[in-house]
Amino acid sequence: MDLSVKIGSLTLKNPVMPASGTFGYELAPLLDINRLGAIVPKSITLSARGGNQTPRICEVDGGMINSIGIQSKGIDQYIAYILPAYRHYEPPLIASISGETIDEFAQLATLLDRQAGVAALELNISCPNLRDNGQAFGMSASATNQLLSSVRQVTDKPLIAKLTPNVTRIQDIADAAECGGADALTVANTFLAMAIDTESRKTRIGNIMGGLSGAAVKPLIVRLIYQVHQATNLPIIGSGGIMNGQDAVEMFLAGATAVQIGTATFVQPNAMTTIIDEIITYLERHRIGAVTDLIGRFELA
Amino acid sequence: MDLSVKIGSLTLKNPVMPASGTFGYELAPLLDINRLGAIVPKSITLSARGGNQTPRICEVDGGMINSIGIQSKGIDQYIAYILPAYRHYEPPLIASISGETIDEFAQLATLLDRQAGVAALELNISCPNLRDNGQAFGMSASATNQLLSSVRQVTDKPLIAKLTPNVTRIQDIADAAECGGADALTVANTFLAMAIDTESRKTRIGNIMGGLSGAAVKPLIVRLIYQVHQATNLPIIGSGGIMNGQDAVEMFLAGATAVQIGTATFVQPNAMTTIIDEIITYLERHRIGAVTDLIGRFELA
Amino acid sequence: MKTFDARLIANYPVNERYWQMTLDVSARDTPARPGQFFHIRCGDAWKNPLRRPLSVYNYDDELRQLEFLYLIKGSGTEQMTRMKKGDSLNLIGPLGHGFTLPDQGPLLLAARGVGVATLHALARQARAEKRGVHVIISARTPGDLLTVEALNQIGAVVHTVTDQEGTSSTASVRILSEQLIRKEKMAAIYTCGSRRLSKLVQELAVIYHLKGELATEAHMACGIGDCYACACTVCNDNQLKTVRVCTDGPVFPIRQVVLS
Amino acid sequence: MKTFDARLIANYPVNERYWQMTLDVSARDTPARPGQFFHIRCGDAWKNPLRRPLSVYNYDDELRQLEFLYLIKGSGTEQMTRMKKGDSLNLIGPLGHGFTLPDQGPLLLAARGVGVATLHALARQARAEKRGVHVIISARTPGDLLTVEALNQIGAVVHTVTDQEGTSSTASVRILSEQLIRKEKMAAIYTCGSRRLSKLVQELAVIYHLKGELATEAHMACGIGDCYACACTVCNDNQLKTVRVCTDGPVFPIRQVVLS
Ligand SMILES: Cc1cc2nc3c(=O)[nH]c(=O)nc-3n(C[C@H](O)[C@H](O)[C@H](O)COP(=O)(O)OP(=O)(O)OC[C@H]3O[C@@H](n4cnc5c(N)ncnc54)[C@H](O)[C@@H]3O)c2cc1C
Ligand SMILES: Cc1cc2nc3c(=O)[nH]c(=O)nc-3n(C[C@H](O)[C@H](O)[C@H](O)COP(=O)(O)OP(=O)(O)OC[C@H]3O[C@@H](n4cnc5c(N)ncnc54)[C@H](O)[C@@H]3O)c2cc1C
Ligand SMILES: Cc1cc2nc3c(=O)[nH]c(=O)nc-3n(C[C@H](O)[C@H](O)[C@H](O)COP(=O)(O)O)c2cc1C
Ligand SMILES: Cc1cc2nc3c(=O)[nH]c(=O)nc-3n(C[C@H](O)[C@H](O)[C@H](O)COP(=O)(O)O)c2cc1C
Ligand code: FES
Ligand code: FES
Repeated sequence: MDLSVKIGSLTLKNPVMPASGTFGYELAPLLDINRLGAIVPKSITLSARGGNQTPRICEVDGGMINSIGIQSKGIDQYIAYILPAYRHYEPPLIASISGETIDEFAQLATLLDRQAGVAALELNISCPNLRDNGQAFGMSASATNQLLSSVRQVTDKPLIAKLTPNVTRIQDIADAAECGGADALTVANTFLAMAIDTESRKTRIGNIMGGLSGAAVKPLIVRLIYQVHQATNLPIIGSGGIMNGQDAVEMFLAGATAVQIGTATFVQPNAMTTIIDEIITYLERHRIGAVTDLIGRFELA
Repeated sequence: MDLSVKIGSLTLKNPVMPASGTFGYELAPLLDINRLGAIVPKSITLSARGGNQTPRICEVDGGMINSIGIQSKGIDQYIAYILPAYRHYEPPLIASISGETIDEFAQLATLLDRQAGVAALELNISCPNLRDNGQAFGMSASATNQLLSSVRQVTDKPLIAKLTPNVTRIQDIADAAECGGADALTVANTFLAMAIDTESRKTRIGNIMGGLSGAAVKPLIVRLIYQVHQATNLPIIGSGGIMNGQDAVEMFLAGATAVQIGTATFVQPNAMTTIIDEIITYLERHRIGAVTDLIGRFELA
Repeated sequence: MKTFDARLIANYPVNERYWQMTLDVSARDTPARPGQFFHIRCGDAWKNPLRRPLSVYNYDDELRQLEFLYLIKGSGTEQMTRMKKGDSLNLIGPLGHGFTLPDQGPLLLAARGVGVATLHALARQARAEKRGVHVIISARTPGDLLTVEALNQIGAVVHTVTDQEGTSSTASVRILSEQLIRKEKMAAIYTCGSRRLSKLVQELAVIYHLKGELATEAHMACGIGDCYACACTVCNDNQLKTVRVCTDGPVFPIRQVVLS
Repeated sequence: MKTFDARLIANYPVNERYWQMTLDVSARDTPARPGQFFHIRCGDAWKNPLRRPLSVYNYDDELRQLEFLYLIKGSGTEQMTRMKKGDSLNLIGPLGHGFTLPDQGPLLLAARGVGVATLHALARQARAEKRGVHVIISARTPGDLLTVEALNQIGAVVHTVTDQEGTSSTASVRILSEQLIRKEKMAAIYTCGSRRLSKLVQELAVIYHLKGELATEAHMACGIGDCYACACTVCNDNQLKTVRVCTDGPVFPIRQVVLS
């Protein structure tokens, strides 16, 4: 049974990792972190940020809306305290970075390029909670291309572009990221969403809109993975709505090489290791030797 | 208690109507059709079409994916048999039309302009199941503008543009439709989606992708309504994920003037009249005299 | 056709994969005919927003009880097994066109899998009208054979064939069927549940000039003819036509059915 | 802190809007302290994907039983009322920082609404240590006053004020509190459940140089410090700082709390 997958030059022992913003070393008492394919801490920004107004989350049927807005103590503190905290864990660490300008992304990459504890960079070009009204770099093919090209110049570490699902043609953005030098693509960040409490007539998120995650988005993410897989040769990390091993397998079949788990960890802190176990059971039951044999291998109904 | 709303020059006695493709006179034994705000039959095309491969629907958590693909007997048969079948019902009939070219839309509008039984036209510029890989006119602002302008020239009936949610900035499409001469906007059609059965490894829809509807999409639709309401002055018909009166109220608060109900009718055939009752109860409980007093009236958390 | 709640009287497994459910439908007024179906809400609207179509397995006009025989296939039917006596189930129905009988003469029924649920109702009606009824039941193993006793009890002659015993090949079933058609002077032939059987029955109906009908299946949303989810292609007077299984079927003349 | 299943021993309404639940937590090893909370899975993962935070109402070290007192607020707590004896509930905890006691001296507790659930545990601990405990309970109506008997039973002195009787205004509660602080020589003051009360307690703590603590609430996702959903602003050494209610709180020194 071979669970290993390659994300650019990086080999992961299995295809399951946390989604940025939903994971921290605080999980250690509740989850065997060493079993993960990779570690992905919360997105980091150049300087400290306070995050958005509260309430920052609300529950909706089949998922949640968040508008955390990247609360961060800045890159210096990240290098000084966050990276060392993960040093004694086995899985490689993928650092998610988030800038307000292309230059900030490049600066962040420059600083992290020197860090041995960073195996790859995930570029969060898709956060719906940072700029005005849910705008993101990942909504423009040219901005995406420029951003990737700039970051590519300052580091040789594998670059993973985290795409936004809030676009007309994700294929164009995927293509722009590939041309810009991305080694892999995360598909995708959260869907811009909104909820209003009808009794109080107030928005349920302080920032009005936020990002929808959780089971409700799975059929949309499966479609986006399929579209991106058709458009590029890059490995895809599927993210959005995976609650169990079957959901992960569905994403492999659609074209994903690995998966990220977010909301499911809030439901059950050890969701990721359960999902790894369920993937193994699936492969055994179907007598499939390697998880990579699943990638893109669906048939027509 | 005033439930009436205006969609362009058309006044509806209440804001609840069916979503095209989920309603037919076959419902008559199960639903009091005369209580509806309007009647919206299945989208009609110029010539007969066979629709897509089966399976055409599948169930997903919190909703369903459909790829019916506008099965239609063509406009002549629609005028000869479908319109007369609704003649003895009180609610005004909104004809949903769907063309493969802008010219087809104009031809359809020309033919229906002469029909007294048609109170307004809904332009389905957003069907994800008609053209290759989910493409639709509503994905381009310029195509939307051209299409609306062409149809506007051939009819004075109220024009409702049914937008697609599968775009980067729906505000731009809404604006293009308004400039082209739309009197109202339906927000929105289904979300392009996909599902794979992990046991058989087959797609669960014959056409690979289809449109997601049902409760799962509600937080996305509420956001889209809010964005469109900010961008235009046109009345908005909210559609997507309404399962009860509270969901309808949430859409009014986000900016909708009326709502369309689809998937909920499959769950319970009389869902629409139940929703009307629940809206009335809500208005009574909150001592609000008119449903129009809810439109866009949310407050910040 | 109406929407109504029915109280559950019994719900139990008949073997590993099949369950049987009995409902009190005294609130309903139109009796259900063999081949018709009900569209059932079988879980909460979140996990299972769509209804599930189930054929009438048995409708008892006197007791006003409706029975389903169902296979645990996915989450919807799995939910159904959790329901207990006293629970109520929401149904729409009866829906669709049922089987039609020839004016006279005995009937040959050929069913596989859950197809017996649908044909069982037909066998009952025909026996109530004192027709001769032979039923060929095909299954993977002898343990999978369903409703054999019930059919025997009402006086139908049951012929079982199984993959395990090597008696269920098309060739074997053809020999058996032809013997029965000739010996019993069958007036009509009906089938449900297997594409292979359907093809055979279609051929036999043509060759032996029998009235023939097939009960079809399709994924459904509305169940009442509005949504075109359940489309299938039939061939009528040499013209291909797309029809709705829920309202134009689910029973179709076997000659019209297009089997790929 | 761990994730574990606990078996439900009892679950019943204490009045129209409040319920009390007792769990067998003998599987757990760390005792829960007053002010700490558990993060509870209270429905199916579809309708209620997020856990709900509930304070320890009572933790019985000997019986190894954990109690919650909860308000039916929305769908999650509504689901909780459906649970029956023998059902099991998945919890993460104990979480967060609880209350701290002064070295000696009596305590004044001021609670409104569901805040009494949180302060009740503190009163119990203080009484177990033989401290003097006075509790001001504020509510809309006398019928809404909670846990008065339980508090009396453990020897806490309860003072009830209600909107209906006109005794719950900030001015009245201030007079009552100041009398108690002076007469009983209070060493510390604690509050939970109302912004108005919190402001008052903050003022009193400053004026009378009392140790003061506040238990806060915030919408939570992870409950363990990973997601920053529960952020709130505190003021420490004249510096505004964003902290996490779940791990840096939920109990904060009242002087640090920024009340708008
Ligand atoms: C007219 C008609 C009569 C039927 N009568 C019976 C019967 O008497 N007994 C019985 O066991 N089964 C019968 N079936 C099949 C039965 O409807 C399906 O097995 C059932 O819907 C599966 O639901 P599920 O949730 O268990 O499976 P899932 O696979 O979880 O279902 C997912 C979706 O696919 C649809 N679906 C899956 N399989 C089928 C199928 N074979 N036919 C139609 N839709 C399907 C479901 O309705 C649902 O919408 C009948 C089908 C039709 C069309
Ligand atoms: C540390 C802490 C301790 C608490 N202790 C208690 C207690 O002992 N007894 C009690 O009755 N209540 C307590 N609460 C409040 C309780 O968590 C909420 O009332 C509950 O989560 C509401 O859930 P619901 O599904 O009924 O309401 P909904 O409104 O349906 O909940 C929707 C979402 O909003 C969140 N939410 C809603 N109201 C609150 C709130 N006031 N605080 C935090 N999140 C909220 C829910 O957790 C959920 O994520 C405590 C809250 C915190 C933060
Ligand atoms: C509370 C929360 C915080 C998040 N923060 C980040 C973030 O900092 N950076 C990022 O790239 N994605 C962030 N995301 C998005 C997740 O990484 C993930 O893409 C998304 O939640 C979809 O996966 P899921 O359905 O498994 O949760 C966040 C999501 C949640 C729910
Ligand atoms: C089975 C089905 C068929 C549909 N057919 C059409 C159609 O012909 N024209 C159209 O504009 N929208 C069509 N739609 C979209 C609906 O009108 C509606 O916009 C969508 O279902 C979202 O609403 P809901 O969540 O209430 O179902 C169809 C939807 C479904 C589920
Ligand atoms: S299921 Fe809707 S038309 Fe048959
Ligand atoms: S709830 Fe996640 S950090 Fe507090």
